[in-house]
Amino acid sequence: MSLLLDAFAALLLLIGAFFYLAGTVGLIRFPDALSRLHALTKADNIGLLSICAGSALMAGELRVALLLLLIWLMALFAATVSAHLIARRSLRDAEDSGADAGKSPS
Amino acid sequence: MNRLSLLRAGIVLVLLVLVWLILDGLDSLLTGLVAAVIGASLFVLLHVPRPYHLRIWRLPRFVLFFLVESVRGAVDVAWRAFHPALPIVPAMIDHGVELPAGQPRMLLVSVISLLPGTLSADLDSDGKMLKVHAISEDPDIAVRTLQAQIAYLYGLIGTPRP
Amino acid sequence: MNHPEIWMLAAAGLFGLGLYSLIIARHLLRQLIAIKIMGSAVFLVLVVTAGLVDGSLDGIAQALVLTGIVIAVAAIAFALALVVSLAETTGSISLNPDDDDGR
Amino acid sequence: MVIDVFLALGLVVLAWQALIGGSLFRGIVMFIVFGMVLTLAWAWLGSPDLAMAEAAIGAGVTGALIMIAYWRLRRINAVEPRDPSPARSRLALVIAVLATGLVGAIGLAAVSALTGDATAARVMNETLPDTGLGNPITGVLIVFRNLDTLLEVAVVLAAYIAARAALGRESADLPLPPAPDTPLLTPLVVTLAPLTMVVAIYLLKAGSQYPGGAFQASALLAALGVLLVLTGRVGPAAAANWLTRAGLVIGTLVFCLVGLGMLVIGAPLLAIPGIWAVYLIEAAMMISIGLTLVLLFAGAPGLSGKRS
Repeated sequence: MSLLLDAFAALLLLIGAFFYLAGTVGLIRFPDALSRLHALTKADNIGLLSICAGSALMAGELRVALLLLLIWLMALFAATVSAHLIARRSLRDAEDSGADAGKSPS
Repeated sequence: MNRLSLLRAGIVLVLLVLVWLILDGLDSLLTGLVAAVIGASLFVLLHVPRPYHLRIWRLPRFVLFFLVESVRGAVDVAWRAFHPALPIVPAMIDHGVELPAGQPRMLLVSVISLLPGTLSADLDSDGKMLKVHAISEDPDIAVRTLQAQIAYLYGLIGTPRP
Repeated sequence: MNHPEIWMLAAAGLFGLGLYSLIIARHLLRQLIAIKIMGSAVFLVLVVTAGLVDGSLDGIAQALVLTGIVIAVAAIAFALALVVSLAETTGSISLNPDDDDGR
Repeated sequence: MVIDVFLALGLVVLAWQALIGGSLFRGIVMFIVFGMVLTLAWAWLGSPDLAMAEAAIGAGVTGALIMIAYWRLRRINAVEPRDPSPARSRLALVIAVLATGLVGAIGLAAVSALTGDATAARVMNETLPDTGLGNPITGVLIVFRNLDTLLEVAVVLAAYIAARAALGRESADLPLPPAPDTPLLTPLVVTLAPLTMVVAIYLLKAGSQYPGGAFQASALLAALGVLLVLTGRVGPAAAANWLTRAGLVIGTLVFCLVGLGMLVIGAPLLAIPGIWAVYLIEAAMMISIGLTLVLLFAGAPGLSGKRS
């Protein structure tokens, strides 16, 4: 039973690591600032969720699990708001300089 | 301060005590109460009264929607990142915002970035038009679905469908 | 802490980089960043040389460095106020503006 | 071993990126990233207290202060200095290499001379339980070496007074960037402010037994203040009211009063009468340092309810 739980926790940690890797690969490969933000927000959100869930399973204590949930929610909040502010800034900078960032050729 | 604001401050107080319990356990509840009271008074000082409120019994439905969609979003973006041909077609769409100012609108702007293929790029100063950056097909439907879910969560419409 | 030598080398590198930049940089903000990084190198040396006591890091060294971090931010804040006021009165962000067009 | 090398090398590369070449703005961003990696390094070396202080003060508050100064300098429109000549760099290179060698040699010699016989720290660890504290760092700061800490609070206050004097009366308050006009900010502030407050008080309380304490808590309060100033919820005021003045000095004042009070009842100067005094002093320090940092960021003598 405990072995099964540990295996499940380890699996969650691995999944989390995979999504962080995917987010970073996207950050490097995607063509412009706005597309890169897609990779960072979405992949890292689920990456952190899996890692928090895995750690909570390993801790096996309700308080620690709730603490990890709180950490995830705060990180989520910070990530989405800052992604929005960065996207906004890069969009307005692009407008100011006359170029169009992150737009498909219309 | 009207009764709704008072009720809200009370809810914030309870939530903050809960946060304290998560952080510190039961050891020094009195300090926690003092901290929560200070935090709640900060809320009273800063908050702007709003005419709507979150329907707590509708929260599980929203959380489920959010979890499923954000996992889909992450898988989608991971697939695109690892795909040799890098299949992303960036596009910018404008989308009208029907949600009122405050929490519902903040929720829309934050959560839209976690759904598959959409990212909130800019909200104009009166909050009526949201620029959404998309890397996949049908971003309109995603925004509309999310708006309906949030409106339902806050009791602004009677059904969670657009 | 199994490999204090690695951290000592890193601290030496940080100190050298900071000093180099402090000498060559003209922009006062860059020079302040250089001083901050040299300070961080010194903090690393302090904590790592103190080493482990009964299995955990030396508490006295940690407390001193904690004090140092707070003093450093106060000093930087004061220095930034000086830089801004210098720029307001002389219109220059360098200590030796005469060099600027000395080519 | 791998992680040690990775973190140490990362620090050196980031310092290089922050200091040499590239635009100044990029340098500042790299410096903030350097602070974050240094945070990881402290945590890895086994000091969560230093990690927290570095994240909040070293990277966070210092980064915010340098950024706002950068923005103000751009607005003043002063002459940006040019890059130096290579002749000067060569001499600098020699000096820097010598300094690197010196620090490295001293550091390696010190490490090889380590006997693990740190008497002071051992004595401290043995007497710590008598104070009722569980966190040795708080023990050193408030009980064993509290004269240092008292002087530190005084130095922070002095730095604030000196900064105000440097800015002079005519520039009573410095410009601030306009608050971003996004409707997102009010809900953000309303959500984060109460939570930050509770976490700051928790850090203060936890600091007696676990990592945390007045400095980390004050940095959180300062971060909250910076957020309120940047979003326009709190604005600079031309003069400090009595509340602001009281907040600035309360840390030094309470520390001195407790310390001198011990003389009156016949105990040694700055002896700490009990754990309640530790909490009292730490709370006062948290308020003073947090407020000082916010005022230094706002660049004004006081704060008012709302920015016009």
